[in-house]
Amino acid sequence: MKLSRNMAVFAFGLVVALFAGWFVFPRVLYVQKHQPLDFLHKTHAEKSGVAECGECHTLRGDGSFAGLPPMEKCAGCHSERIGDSQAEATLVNDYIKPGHDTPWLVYSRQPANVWFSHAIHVKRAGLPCSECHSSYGESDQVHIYQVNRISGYSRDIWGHSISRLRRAPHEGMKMSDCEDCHHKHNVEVGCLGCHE
Amino acid sequence: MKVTRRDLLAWSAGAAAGLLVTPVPWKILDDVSIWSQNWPWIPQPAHGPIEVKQSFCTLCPNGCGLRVRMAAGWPVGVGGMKTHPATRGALCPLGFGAHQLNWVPQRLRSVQRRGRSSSWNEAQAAFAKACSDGPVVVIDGYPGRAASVVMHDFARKQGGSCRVVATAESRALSPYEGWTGIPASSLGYDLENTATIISFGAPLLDGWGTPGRFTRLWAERAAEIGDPQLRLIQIEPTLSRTAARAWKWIPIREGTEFALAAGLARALLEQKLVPAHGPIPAMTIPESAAQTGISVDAICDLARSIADRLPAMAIAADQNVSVAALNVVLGAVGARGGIVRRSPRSEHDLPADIEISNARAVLIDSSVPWSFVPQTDAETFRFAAWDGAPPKADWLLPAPGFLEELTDIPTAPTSAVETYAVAPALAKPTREVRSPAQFLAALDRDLVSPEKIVHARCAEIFRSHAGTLYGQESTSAAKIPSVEKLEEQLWAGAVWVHEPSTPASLRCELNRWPSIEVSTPHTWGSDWSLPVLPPLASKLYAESDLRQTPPRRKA
Amino acid sequence: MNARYGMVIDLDRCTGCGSCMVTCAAENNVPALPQATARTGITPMLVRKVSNGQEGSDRRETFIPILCMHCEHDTPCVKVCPQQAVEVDKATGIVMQMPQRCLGCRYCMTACPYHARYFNWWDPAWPAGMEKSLNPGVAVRMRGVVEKCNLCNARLHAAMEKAAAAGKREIDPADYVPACVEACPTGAIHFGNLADANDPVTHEAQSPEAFRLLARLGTEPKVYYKSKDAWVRALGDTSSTRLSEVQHG
Amino acid sequence: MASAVFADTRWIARGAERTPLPRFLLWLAPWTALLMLGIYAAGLCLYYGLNQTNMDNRFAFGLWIFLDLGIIALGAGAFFTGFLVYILKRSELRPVLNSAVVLGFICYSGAVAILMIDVGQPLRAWFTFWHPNTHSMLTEVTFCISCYLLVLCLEYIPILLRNRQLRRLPSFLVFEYQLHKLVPVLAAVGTLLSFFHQGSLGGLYGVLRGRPFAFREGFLIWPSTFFLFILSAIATGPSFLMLVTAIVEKVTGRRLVPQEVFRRLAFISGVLLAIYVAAKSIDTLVWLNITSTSAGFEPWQFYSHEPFGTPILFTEIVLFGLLPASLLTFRATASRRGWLLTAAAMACAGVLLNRFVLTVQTLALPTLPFDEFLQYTPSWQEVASFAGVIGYGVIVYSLSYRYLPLFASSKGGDSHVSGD
Repeated sequence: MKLSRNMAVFAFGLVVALFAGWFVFPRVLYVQKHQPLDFLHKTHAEKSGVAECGECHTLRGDGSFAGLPPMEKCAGCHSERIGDSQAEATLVNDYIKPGHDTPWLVYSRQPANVWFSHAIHVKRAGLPCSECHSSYGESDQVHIYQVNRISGYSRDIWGHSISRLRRAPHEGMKMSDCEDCHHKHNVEVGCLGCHE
Repeated sequence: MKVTRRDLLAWSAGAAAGLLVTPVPWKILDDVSIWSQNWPWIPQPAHGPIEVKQSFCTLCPNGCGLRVRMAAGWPVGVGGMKTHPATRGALCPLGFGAHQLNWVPQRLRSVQRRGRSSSWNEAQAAFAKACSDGPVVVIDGYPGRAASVVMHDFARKQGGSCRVVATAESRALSPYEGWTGIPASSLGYDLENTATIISFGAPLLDGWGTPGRFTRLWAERAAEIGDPQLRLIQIEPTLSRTAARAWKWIPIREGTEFALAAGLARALLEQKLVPAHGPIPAMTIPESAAQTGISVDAICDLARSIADRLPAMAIAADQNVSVAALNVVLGAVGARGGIVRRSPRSEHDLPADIEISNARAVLIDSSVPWSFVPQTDAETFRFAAWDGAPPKADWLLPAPGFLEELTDIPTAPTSAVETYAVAPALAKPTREVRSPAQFLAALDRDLVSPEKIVHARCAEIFRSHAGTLYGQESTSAAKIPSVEKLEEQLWAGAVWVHEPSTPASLRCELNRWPSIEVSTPHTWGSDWSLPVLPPLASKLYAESDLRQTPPRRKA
Repeated sequence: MNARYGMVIDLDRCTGCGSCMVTCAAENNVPALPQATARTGITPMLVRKVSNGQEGSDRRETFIPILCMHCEHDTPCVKVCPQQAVEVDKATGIVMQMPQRCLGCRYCMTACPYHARYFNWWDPAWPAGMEKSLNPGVAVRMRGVVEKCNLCNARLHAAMEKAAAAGKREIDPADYVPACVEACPTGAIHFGNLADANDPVTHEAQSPEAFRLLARLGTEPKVYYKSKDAWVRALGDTSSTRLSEVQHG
Repeated sequence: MASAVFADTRWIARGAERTPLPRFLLWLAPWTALLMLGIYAAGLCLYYGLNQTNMDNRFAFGLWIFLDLGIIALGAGAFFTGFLVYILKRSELRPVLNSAVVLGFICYSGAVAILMIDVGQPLRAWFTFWHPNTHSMLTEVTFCISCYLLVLCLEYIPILLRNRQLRRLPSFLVFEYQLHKLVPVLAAVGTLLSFFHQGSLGGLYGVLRGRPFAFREGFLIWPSTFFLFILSAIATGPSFLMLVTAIVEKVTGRRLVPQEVFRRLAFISGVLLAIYVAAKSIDTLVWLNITSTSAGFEPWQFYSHEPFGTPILFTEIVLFGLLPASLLTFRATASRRGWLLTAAAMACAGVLLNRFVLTVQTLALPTLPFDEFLQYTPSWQEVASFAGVIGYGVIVYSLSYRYLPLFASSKGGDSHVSGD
């Protein structure tokens, strides 16, 4: 009788822990942040006829990756307001007119100790951007940027599934993801092949 | 129902067991170690494209060529300019860390009046008043720049004068002024064409002259063990960096260099090793041996090994008349591979010593070494980028730091040929700073600006059609279509070199061997004379046994 | 790419100026901490002054730049690291140290006979604003990890990226030159690919004037030295007779 | 009712006489103070980093590593006694078994605690388990020590559960019974693990090709020091056990174990020590004349730096090796308590000296021809954090002695409640 009661209490503790661990913890671990503007890749692809990612996300002369386009690029079309959306107003008034870059929150930003060469992966290996960035290029909404309270990494590095077990293809940019891909294409690189 | 201690135990046991099969412990373990890899308090370098620009080092009057890596608008690395004809990519160790100098804590942040912080307006007013009371003396440590001209003109207009605090290299050339009638500022060493160099303690391999110029030359011609093309004979009491690498090192008694110079001259003349011109020293070889602690045989051997490799020239560490006289005996003055005269254009004949006691105001340029303190009761205005030491100056005025202002680079003190270059400002001035020229312009509206003078000099060079321009590739100045093109290249970091086909004539007359009792001992080399060293220089003393820690100056 | 990068340092041309040390620290974002000493400071490139032990006019001195020797065989540090923070890179032969993997046990430092490994005893720090002068190519390390010469790996990265952008597989050797090699004012440090028989460095390494430090330990260091002076070459040996003759400068 | 449960006397085993609580607390006070100091010092090292120590780039290992190796060697008594009792069925040693387990637990947990401070990035120490380098002796050490510490905990629990109060919980009783059946297995596992990490600790320095003073050739992947460490550890473990037991007897004024147990331990210790001394001498000769000379070093040059001259070698092998070995082996001396304990103390000193020489002298000696002999003196933080471990050890042992049947032959209570 004593034992069975103990068992019940034990089980109760077990269930509470499982719930907290699997459902509460993942929500508490991340802080949600909104992008300064809701920029839509889809709209830009359709309206302004930008076909290639590389048209805005360019490689520099020395092969280094320029990353997000500078404000001048946006100003090319948005020097004056196009349409009357709120985002449009913010873009023109807050960034283009005063002339400073939009403080985008970069989902796939890697830490300083990581060296990732777009030139090598896109130019030499000929990988499509979607290989790592999935179909973000066609997305018709900006998803919320989640930052890990402890490590400060974007959630997109870890991937949405907290266990990383059942995560969508092209989801996650942890070192193991890089390694998996390298193994798949049997590319052999040492630590400092990708670290600085 | 009552919760017992046992229930609590069981519950927490269950919870503990449960947690183990949730992500909690494992994800936290992972995130915490990731946190430890990206500690927020560890600074990380900025992103952004890298661009490489050319400029010139302004830490000393030798103007070595720089290759500066820029990121996000700031210099992030300094290297040598490969295309520079004299330095050919070489720098002194200090240059490689110079891009961090503008950020050191000793950086002068504000105008200071006798240690208390003040303002530019007050400084201007005080200087204006002092000038109105009487003559002003300007002290310049880096003559020949456009800025020097501005300061000089101002002083003249105020009925004052300009004084130069010369570097040791320039002082070593001053004895010839009297014998040749040519100012030391337009004499130089023709190192490239000599076969033997007798260095009387000159730290030729440790920051002497334009550092890169001789080290490159040494590496190509003199470093070979055995019988090198160029013999470097180092005469020095201690085994210095240069002595350690010389073809021959001759330990000498401290301060008796003058005696060895005389002894060598005597040996050269007595043994008819050189054509008999120039004076015969009174001192005999045994006397010289007795004084220097070098045996008579050693002196004679030395004389012979000098004679069988001519042209030879002697280089003194500092002003030393006997060593200069030895050069006369060697026939090295005005000859190829000796002391030569640069084309007259670069002569800026400024008195090295003038009376400053009657001055009401003394303005000290930031190029003046901190060891120099004027002996005057006039009000002193000292420009400085770094607070190297608390000198007896009434006013401390924050000047532009490393590469923070456009300045032109005149011929280096030891150079055998005339050169000209422009060092563009690559770093934004990080503090509220003003150059002496700006300071003076506020007082005297119709003072010419340094920029104007630079343009004028460029125009002059263009009109001369002489010399070569060493940019990305070397082009003869005659081939350059317009002044604008010339300036464009100079602003991009090109160097103009005169390179005359026939060196300017130089006649030297010396009949009596100069009589002096002692050569002034010198401290040089690892004892750097900069007010503040680039922080990374600490790798060479504090963080290794390579050099002695330089005397600590309190900021 | 299957290179074996190495160096031949011409000691007869080293003036001990220390340019390599300063430029190395600048290139690799090594801080200059006021509290650091000759035994706690970080000098991935360290020039040491050595004498022939004589006094007076017979005294001779030479300068020996010490950096990671990138041992090829039985690499002491690689073998001992408990968590694979060190490895000999297959493609380049560079002995690579991974500060982010390192747990700071310092076992590799006790294993290295050249004392070419350095521990971050303090968190790196710079005076306010000086972080703007840091080299973007290199991540700053944190307190409690070991670091050493990685042969300016960031420069290798840049060269690879440049090659890739130009659609080439192999890098242009001119694009990959370590900072110390570039800085040496006498050109005493020669860098190249020892696996390439036509590389001038390979020939130099085989010359009778070339030697390696502690070669008899059998770790096949890829940094060679050369000198025409016999007493300098003898520094490569380990015997105690030399030990007593050749004292520290 | 519940409050009565906490009454000190009710936790002490029936029939066991223990000093009154106040005196016991008084005894604990200084050790607690020491522990607190240690925790403070360790805190400094963890918060500010290892710049709190006097270690540097040339002396990368210091006091801590030496003492870790030392106490782990002394702690070997635990697994070895377990091995003798359960595997070799030497049940006459049972009386000291529990005490041995507690000692082992203290030594190992202490060592692990110090190691955690000694690494620069404790938060990443677990990488060793996730990305292990199987060629590294340190990996072997880390795995074995952490596993063996787990084993020691499991061995400690049944002793803990024999406490008078805890026994009253039925579930615990069941648990203890189950565990107890497991203990022989644990002993076997513990023996295996211990053999390996004791060895690997020796290998730690033996593999250092770059440190000719420590480098040894060996068998397969294991340098000779691997085996020497195992030998020296199992040889001195029993000696340390005797020493501690004797001290406890002195402090408590009780006879806790029969004399024949002492003599038995002494004999084992003595014989093993003799074997060790022989092996060590051979190894030293081989190293001096073959290993180091082939690396270009001349015999004896390692001993040309004071204070690390040849006397230290003599002390290690003869004075603290051969001498105690014979004292412990021969009945004449072994039967005299005074001689016995002196010999045991010497044996322990010997193993400590050996660990000291291997860790400290190795780093002090020059390798490059232009290196100098180096000195290093630990900072107070290093000393204090280790003093803390000693405080911790005494506290844990005292508590165990007071409330647990340490010297019990399997039925509870003291075996010989005689004395005063």
